[in-house]
Amino acid sequence: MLAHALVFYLFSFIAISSSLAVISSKNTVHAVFFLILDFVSISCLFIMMGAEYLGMLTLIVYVGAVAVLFLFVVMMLNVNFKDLRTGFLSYLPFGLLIGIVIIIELGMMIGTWKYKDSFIKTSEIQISSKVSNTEALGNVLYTDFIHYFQISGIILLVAMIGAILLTFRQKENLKRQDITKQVSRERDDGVLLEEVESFKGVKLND
Amino acid sequence: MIELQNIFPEIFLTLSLLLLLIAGVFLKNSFSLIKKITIILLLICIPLVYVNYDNQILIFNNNYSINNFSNLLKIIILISSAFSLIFTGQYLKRLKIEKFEYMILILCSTLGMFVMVSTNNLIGLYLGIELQSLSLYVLSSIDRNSLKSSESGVKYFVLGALSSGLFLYGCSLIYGFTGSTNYLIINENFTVENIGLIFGLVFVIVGLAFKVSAVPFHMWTPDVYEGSPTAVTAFFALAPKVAGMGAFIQILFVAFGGAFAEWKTIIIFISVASMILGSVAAIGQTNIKRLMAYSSIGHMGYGLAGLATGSLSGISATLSYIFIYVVMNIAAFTSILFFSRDKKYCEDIRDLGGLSKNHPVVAVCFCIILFSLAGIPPLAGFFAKFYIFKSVIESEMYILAVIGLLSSVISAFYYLRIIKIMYFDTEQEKFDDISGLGMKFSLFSSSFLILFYFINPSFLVNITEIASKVFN
Amino acid sequence: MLFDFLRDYATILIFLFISIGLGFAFIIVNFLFSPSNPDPEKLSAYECGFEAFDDARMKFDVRFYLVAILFIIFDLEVAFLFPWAVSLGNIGLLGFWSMMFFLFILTVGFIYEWKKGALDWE
Amino acid sequence: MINEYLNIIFLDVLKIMLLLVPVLIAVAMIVWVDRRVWGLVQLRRGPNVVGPFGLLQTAADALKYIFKEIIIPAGANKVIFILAPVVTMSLALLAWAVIPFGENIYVANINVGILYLFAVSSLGVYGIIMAGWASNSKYPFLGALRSAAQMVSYEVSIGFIIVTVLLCVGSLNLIDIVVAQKKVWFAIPLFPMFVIFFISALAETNRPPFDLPEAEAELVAGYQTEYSGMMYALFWLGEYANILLMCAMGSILFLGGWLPPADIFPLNAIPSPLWLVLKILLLFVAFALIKAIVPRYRYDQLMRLGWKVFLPVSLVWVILVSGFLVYFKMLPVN
Amino acid sequence: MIDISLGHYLFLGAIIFTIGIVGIFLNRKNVIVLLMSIELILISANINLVAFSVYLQDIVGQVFTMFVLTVAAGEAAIGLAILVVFFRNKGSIHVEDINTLKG
Repeated sequence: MLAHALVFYLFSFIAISSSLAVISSKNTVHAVFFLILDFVSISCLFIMMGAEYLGMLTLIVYVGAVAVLFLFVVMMLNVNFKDLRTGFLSYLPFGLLIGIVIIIELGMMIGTWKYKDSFIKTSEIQISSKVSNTEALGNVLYTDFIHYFQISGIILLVAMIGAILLTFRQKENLKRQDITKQVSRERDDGVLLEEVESFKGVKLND
Repeated sequence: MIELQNIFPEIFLTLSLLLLLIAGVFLKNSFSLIKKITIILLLICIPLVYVNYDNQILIFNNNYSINNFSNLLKIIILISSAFSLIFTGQYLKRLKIEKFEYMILILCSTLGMFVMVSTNNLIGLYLGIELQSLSLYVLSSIDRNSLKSSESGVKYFVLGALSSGLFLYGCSLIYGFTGSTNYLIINENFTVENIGLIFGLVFVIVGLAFKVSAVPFHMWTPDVYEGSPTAVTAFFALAPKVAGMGAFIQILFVAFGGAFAEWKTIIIFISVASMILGSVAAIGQTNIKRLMAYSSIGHMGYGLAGLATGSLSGISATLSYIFIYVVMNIAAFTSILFFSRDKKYCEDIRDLGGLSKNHPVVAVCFCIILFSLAGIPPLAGFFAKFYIFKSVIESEMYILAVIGLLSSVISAFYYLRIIKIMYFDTEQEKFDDISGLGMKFSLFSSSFLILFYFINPSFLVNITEIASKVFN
Repeated sequence: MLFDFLRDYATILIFLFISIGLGFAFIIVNFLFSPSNPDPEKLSAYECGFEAFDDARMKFDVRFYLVAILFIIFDLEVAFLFPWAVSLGNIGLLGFWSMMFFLFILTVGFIYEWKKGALDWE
Repeated sequence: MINEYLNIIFLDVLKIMLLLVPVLIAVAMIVWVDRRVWGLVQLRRGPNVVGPFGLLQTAADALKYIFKEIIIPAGANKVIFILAPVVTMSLALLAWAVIPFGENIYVANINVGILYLFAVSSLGVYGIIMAGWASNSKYPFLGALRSAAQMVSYEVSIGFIIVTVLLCVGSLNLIDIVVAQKKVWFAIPLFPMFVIFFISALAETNRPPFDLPEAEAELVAGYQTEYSGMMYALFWLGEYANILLMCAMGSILFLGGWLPPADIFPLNAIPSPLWLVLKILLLFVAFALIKAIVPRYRYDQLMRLGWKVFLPVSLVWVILVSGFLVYFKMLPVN
Repeated sequence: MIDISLGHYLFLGAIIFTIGIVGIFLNRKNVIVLLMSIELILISANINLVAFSVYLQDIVGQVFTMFVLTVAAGEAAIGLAILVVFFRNKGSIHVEDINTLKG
């Protein structure tokens, strides 16, 4: 029990401090690395709750793919960070004020909300050994939520089309290697046999 | 197997979307061909929706509702998408952005709006909103070489992503405190003293208000309308507003039907603020597209006023308001796309000087449209506002009615100013004449509908009456 | 119930601390035993002998960016395939055909990329 | 209360050490095998001077690195520069926690085992990008981005291959995957998938013929150019631990982990961890042979192979295998 | 304190949500940090959803989270595509510079 609480406080401390560092770090690349640390600690929290598939999925999708994309873009647009910081201090009090107001409201909401009977204690969480978390998700995802599944497929399609439409520039005059053409080249279209009388030139007619 | 014939329009759209994508990429410069096919497909889809117009069922274990209300809105969305392609004419070619993906993205966002309008579950609403707005983010920055287009894309993306983040946080709270994301179960488990639920409702209203560009969350509208290409601005002004309003009605009346007292004040505040800002802020505008942005904010304010009454007549008033708003905006944007001088489009009102002398026909049509937007009696615009104020007064919200009347009077000023410029200002040099058949057709048909609406207004009224019966 | 589920993850957590500790231990050992007399020549970036002419973090082709985008989308496709592969036994034909349509949508996207030339790496 | 925790932790640390020390020794031995095979292919003898048959050669190299000077280039930001090798090595070692050496011989048995391996190998990209970016010079920066793009594009086909194996197993747990191969190893029915997995593993760990980003001719030493001393050794150790991990994953997915080829007497008498080690060694010798024989791929051919050949083939195989299993109702229903 | 309950996870989600909102107000300048704050908001909503799903013993929350993951990744992809196009036209990604469309 104690260990569970200690590890929870460790990971939530890392998550909060790294998300604070994301919004306040001077160098954008450092902000991306803190964002990665934040995602890793949140995926560990998911695993601690029992939702292990989602924990691993957050690791693979957010940390493995989205953060790599952020890194590529940040490194590509090497922005000069010095003058990016000027606006920071003037907004600081205003931003902090909003933050405190929202935290108080949400804290009040969570505090005063009456423990509904349908919520269970941590100790009563059943992790059924027969049906794993992934299988439980799989049983529901493709049959009961079939139309949302297809809509998210189309969202991925739109993301693909959008990315290519906006950033892809074709370099026209570029000789590209076409391996199928190279491989399917026969001997006779490479070699030409000609009878040549001596002392007379040969006129190739290709 | 699940009943497929009910969701046949969605399947039809998805398959046509995929086939067009393949056709587009294999045929060389197939832009105009694909545009024609897309317009035909969108128009074919209208009878498909009309076929099962009257049945009233919930499918996908009641997460997806097919009823009069959603079918009516689907037909309006299809009309606005089809027309937003019909009246672009040569616009995309002249701006050298004739990419066939433009049509694919319009089909994707139409599909997203279909899901937004007829879903009965928060997950479906979130996915519908995301599919629609992702395609709109790309459409708004489709003109890669113009700084204004990519700048409007960035602005629209940041604020859109923020609003769907807020919406999602609201959904998670609602899911937590009612135990399910299905509207009907949310309505059952709603208890007033559950503060978390109220927070969730507020965040959801914030997210949706952004999509409908109601006032506190309208900052993106003027800049994005001005920045993105006019054809895309037209699509912005038409279809997403209809879908946003439809989703708003579904959430407020189905999911939170019991919590009318809670969300009544919020909706009143939003609609009043939108009405006032829609009329006051547009006065100083010279760019026609920014002006249309503020006018669409104002019109959405009127629509929300209908919802604020919380009565069935309010809903039917809002539905008829949206239909007439769509017709008016189709006419307005067709004429905006008409003002081009030797292949370059001018957006400044002062360029319209003396339009009546060189293009009398277009000037008359534009005049009708502006009068109708202002709400001058015999035209359709007046009837739209009339239905709204009738339902508002019925539920004794007199302050709202007074503010509505005042703001529509103020807004009349900047519409009439354009008419003054058209008829009395110094004559500018001639515009190129209307090139495409599509532009001619959509201009004349929509202004005809606006002009002769008063012949039998009951046609629209009883359609919207039946549609609003769904919610009692 | 939850705690013996987390038993193995606790071992992995301890493994993480040990391996990070090992990594830093190697570096500290090296730091203790190694001489250090830095001179500007040694510390300059490696340029095969001639002067470095511009800032190291120069901009480069959008190609890398496009690969990262396509990776995200196919990574999500794989993420949706995992629960499907595990639970194909009990979701029957409907589950099978829903995934086939999902794969059809993304294959259309893949064909679109291929024809547009986004996968060519000149 | 506290001492109960203490002996749990002590038990775990013992188990971990029982795994970590052999893995580190194995990495040293593997480097020797690699150089030996490379030498023999070129008809010369590999390292055979230090210790019996040169076995202590890598140990000697490792010791040498302890005394090398640590050079941190001027422009680099120190924190990420030092963090990169530690991240690479600890991720490579961390993945070993889940590998089962026998029915109940393992450090941790989680029921998303294969997904854990997939996640850790997709995190491996960060060590490289950190190193490339932190050393603040053109060669490592370009080399890091190129090897990151290469690892990323081969990750997708490995994902599809894992899905084909899962279709035949029905659970993500590594022990279930191995037990499911009692009748027939998956290398036989899914042989093309095994070949593609092997080649993608080569590309994933930047091994020749896909080691262009760190090839001498092109980018000097890729992301490791600016590193020296123990940090360079850590990269080296992480890389070889990754290669061993890929061999272990290959043998678990396709060659039936700790299962003997046939369940007859002389074979099933040998203890199960030995079988897994033998299979890993077999795969690694194949890695080493390919390093010595196959010429290096150009970068556009390498990306073309990843995106235009492996991805479609493995996607088609997912559809074929699932269609076959659903049609013949051979799905593992638990 | 010792027994971790749903309230702890909700409070963590609320704090990260607030940091995301504050991040958007503070960083008006750098668009990439804006996108990262939006990712923070989305992942705080994910924490809420998974916590509710586990403590309600009902899988719908986790299904919702999977869809949110997909959408967030697609959104990040498109957002950064628009950013790259904007950067190519402009030269820098200062949010203050987005004022050519002064209303």
